[in-house]
Amino acid sequence: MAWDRNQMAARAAQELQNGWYVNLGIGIPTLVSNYIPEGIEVTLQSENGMLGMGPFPTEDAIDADLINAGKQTITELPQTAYFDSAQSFGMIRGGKIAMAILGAMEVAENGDLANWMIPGKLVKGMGGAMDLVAGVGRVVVVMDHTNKHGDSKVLKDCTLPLTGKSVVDRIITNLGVLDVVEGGLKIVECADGVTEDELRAATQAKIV
Amino acid sequence: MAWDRNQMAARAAQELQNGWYVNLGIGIPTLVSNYIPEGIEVTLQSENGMLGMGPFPTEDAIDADLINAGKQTITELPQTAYFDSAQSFGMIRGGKIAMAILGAMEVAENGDLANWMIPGKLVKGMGGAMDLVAGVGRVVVVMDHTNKHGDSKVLKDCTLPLTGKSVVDRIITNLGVLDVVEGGLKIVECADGVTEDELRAATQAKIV
Amino acid sequence: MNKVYGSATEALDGIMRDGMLIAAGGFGLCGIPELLLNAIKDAGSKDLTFASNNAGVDDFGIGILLQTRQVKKMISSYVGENAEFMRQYLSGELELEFTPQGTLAERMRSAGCGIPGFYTKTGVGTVIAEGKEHKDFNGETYILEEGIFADLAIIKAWKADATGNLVFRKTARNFNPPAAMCGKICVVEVEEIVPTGSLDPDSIHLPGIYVNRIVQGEHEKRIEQRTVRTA
Amino acid sequence: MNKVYGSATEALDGIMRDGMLIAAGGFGLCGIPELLLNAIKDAGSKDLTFASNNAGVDDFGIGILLQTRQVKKMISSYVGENAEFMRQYLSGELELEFTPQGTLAERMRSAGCGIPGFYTKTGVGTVIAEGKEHKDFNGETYILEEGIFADLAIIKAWKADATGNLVFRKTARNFNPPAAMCGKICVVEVEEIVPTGSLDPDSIHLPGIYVNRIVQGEHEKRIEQRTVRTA
Repeated sequence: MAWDRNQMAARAAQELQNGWYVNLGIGIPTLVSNYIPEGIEVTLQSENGMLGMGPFPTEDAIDADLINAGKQTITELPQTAYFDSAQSFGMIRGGKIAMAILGAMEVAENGDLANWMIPGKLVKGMGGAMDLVAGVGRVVVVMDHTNKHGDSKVLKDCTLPLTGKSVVDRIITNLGVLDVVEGGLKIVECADGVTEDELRAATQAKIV
Repeated sequence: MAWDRNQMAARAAQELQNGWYVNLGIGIPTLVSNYIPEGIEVTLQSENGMLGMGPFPTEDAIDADLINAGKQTITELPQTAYFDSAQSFGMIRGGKIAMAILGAMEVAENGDLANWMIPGKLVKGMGGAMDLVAGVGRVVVVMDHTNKHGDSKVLKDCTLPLTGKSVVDRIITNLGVLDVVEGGLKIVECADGVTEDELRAATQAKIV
Repeated sequence: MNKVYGSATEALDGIMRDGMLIAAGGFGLCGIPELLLNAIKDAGSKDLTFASNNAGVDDFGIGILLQTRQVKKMISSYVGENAEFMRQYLSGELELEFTPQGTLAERMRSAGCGIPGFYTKTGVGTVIAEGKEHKDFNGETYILEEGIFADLAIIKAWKADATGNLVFRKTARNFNPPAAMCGKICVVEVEEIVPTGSLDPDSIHLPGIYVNRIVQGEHEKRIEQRTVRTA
Repeated sequence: MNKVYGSATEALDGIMRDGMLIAAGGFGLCGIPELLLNAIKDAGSKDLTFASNNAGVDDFGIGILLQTRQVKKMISSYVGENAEFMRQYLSGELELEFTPQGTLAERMRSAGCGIPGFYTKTGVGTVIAEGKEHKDFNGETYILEEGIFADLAIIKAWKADATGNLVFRKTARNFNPPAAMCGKICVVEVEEIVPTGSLDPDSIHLPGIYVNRIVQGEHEKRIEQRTVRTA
């Protein structure tokens, strides 16, 4: 038993606070927008130059000039504003975005994050991820706790090239929620049906 | 005999080339726009955030939101574009302005320019002058050749705090036109009724 | 998300502190946050530092805070047109950090964009460069200028929606966007608040993410140099 | 001042040189200068370096110049979605300078603003920081990034007037303004040329001073990820 993708997204949505400007990464983080709690109003930033990102369009409303950072067609909202990439990353780097929810390949106990390349195998590039983790107020990672071989992705030290050093604040996985604190990780909660022992067993990083 | 303010402005207007974006300083440089030669189209930049500066308004067209860098009310033209001060000085610093025509207190033979303060006496500030002389493609100074005491303002070395070091390309005064060249100044032409000897006598800087 | 407050005083409630650094928009008297400056006068906060291109005139703009001796320091490019400013500066009552106009705008924009320092050719070889790091790029010398991270930004726009999306008018835009960007908190005064959705999303000059509080009011919009041509 | 040319090929006439550094606008396939890229393919210029966030897909955008082996080097943040790019990079045929997306945009904007270098926290502690100057500001470490001074900028806008004032549409704005700023010469392709005076002077995204040549044409505007919801 553990959380599925949608449950992880729903749990991540609990991180949102009213009035916040938020950036959601590709993958599970994109699903977070389906679970925004009642009474919480957030504005989604898309780093390719938009604040106030709306849902996917209906077929007749598709617009080639309106895409998100995942290159998917999207829509605008009444409060939408467009701007160029320099301004977009200016607000990211300048700390105007309260939170980013991102996927990850590995997270370390000191908050190091790796999510952009596997040397010799997968070279897609960091896109805006390095800017986001360096600039936004709070970085929440959402990912599976282990890889397909069953190895922990929550590590003492990242083995892959870093996206950012000591940048992650909170980790939400299929097994639970952990915070990066002084000296290691702290368990915030376990996923439904997951025991603390199971969470610890699946975690290579030091839990304090 | 020498050029008056309007003749100096008319001579300075001969510096303009078709298609150029130009910044005109306060004082005599402002008059240059009255003498733009037939067939020459230039776009005037006002560093407070405007390209395509028009003439002063008629009484009924005065607009508090539309002023030039000298804080005078002005008008817009069909090609006008407005932008903020960061962008305005971005284009200045980035070399997009082909020429600035500025007033001066002193110019030295190596192109040093002083036009922003007299220590202990006059402290108004450099405004945008330091950015302009550092950034624009060509700097032309228009000023009287001597001060009210008859002392040369075209000097071996400036005595006042500098606006920019080795930044002036051409000097237009009531007595004539001089270029800053290797080793000193070169006479380009004398004003109407002024002899080369008179021009040399009024110039402290080395003429080569 | 409604950021609208009932008055300039309410919009500054809980924000003002003695000794704070305030970035203010405006060029001369054009596009200055006149309502918020009046409210700061009423608040009586002291030892303020203002990053602002000018200091208004004696009885309008930041000038009113010079008269009440609320200002300790100005970071400006031009102080002409203000006799009281000149007097306080020359007598040593007021600190003044002269900054070239473009450097001032970029220092604000930079801080707002998370850039603590940048290199510029402006001021090289002048008093402005003294004590600053020099560095060569491609054979030319530049100086390091640092971002201005303000505790508060006060700006003036033409129109806002309730989410803080802003539109400025003509040359009243000037320093307002860069000043807004560099403030930890940004309070804006506008001539008109329009319904959210009525501004063209392609034509918003400053997105609401930069704006914390908004107040609408009547503006005097004084003109400094009324210059006309005969028709 | 009329900057309008009859075709993309004419608009590039006399500009193209082997080995030049070209800044290109666009994000993914959105807002890319597709007509000018085709014209560069026809021109056959070689050993080009492109500063561009992406490289298009195999048969659209910069991808077409990878197929013809006209590109020596890319300065990009993301190369996914382009199999030929990946293949040429992994085989060592193509140089690739990975630059974080925000750093790339700022490096373009900076160069265009006469700023040869700036400090950013992005990439500190990662491979991106290797070999770069580190400097502390207020107790935090930043790295020095340098401006990208391009020989040529090619961009795509929605509308232009004949003086080069530009308006972009929605998220097709993206890298186009910063790319335009950093080019010694900037050539723009647009969907529509409108009479000078018909654009709102308060709503011009990029003033004509940045634009040297303009060409109007038909755009395919291909969509990379057609994602819909059921109504």
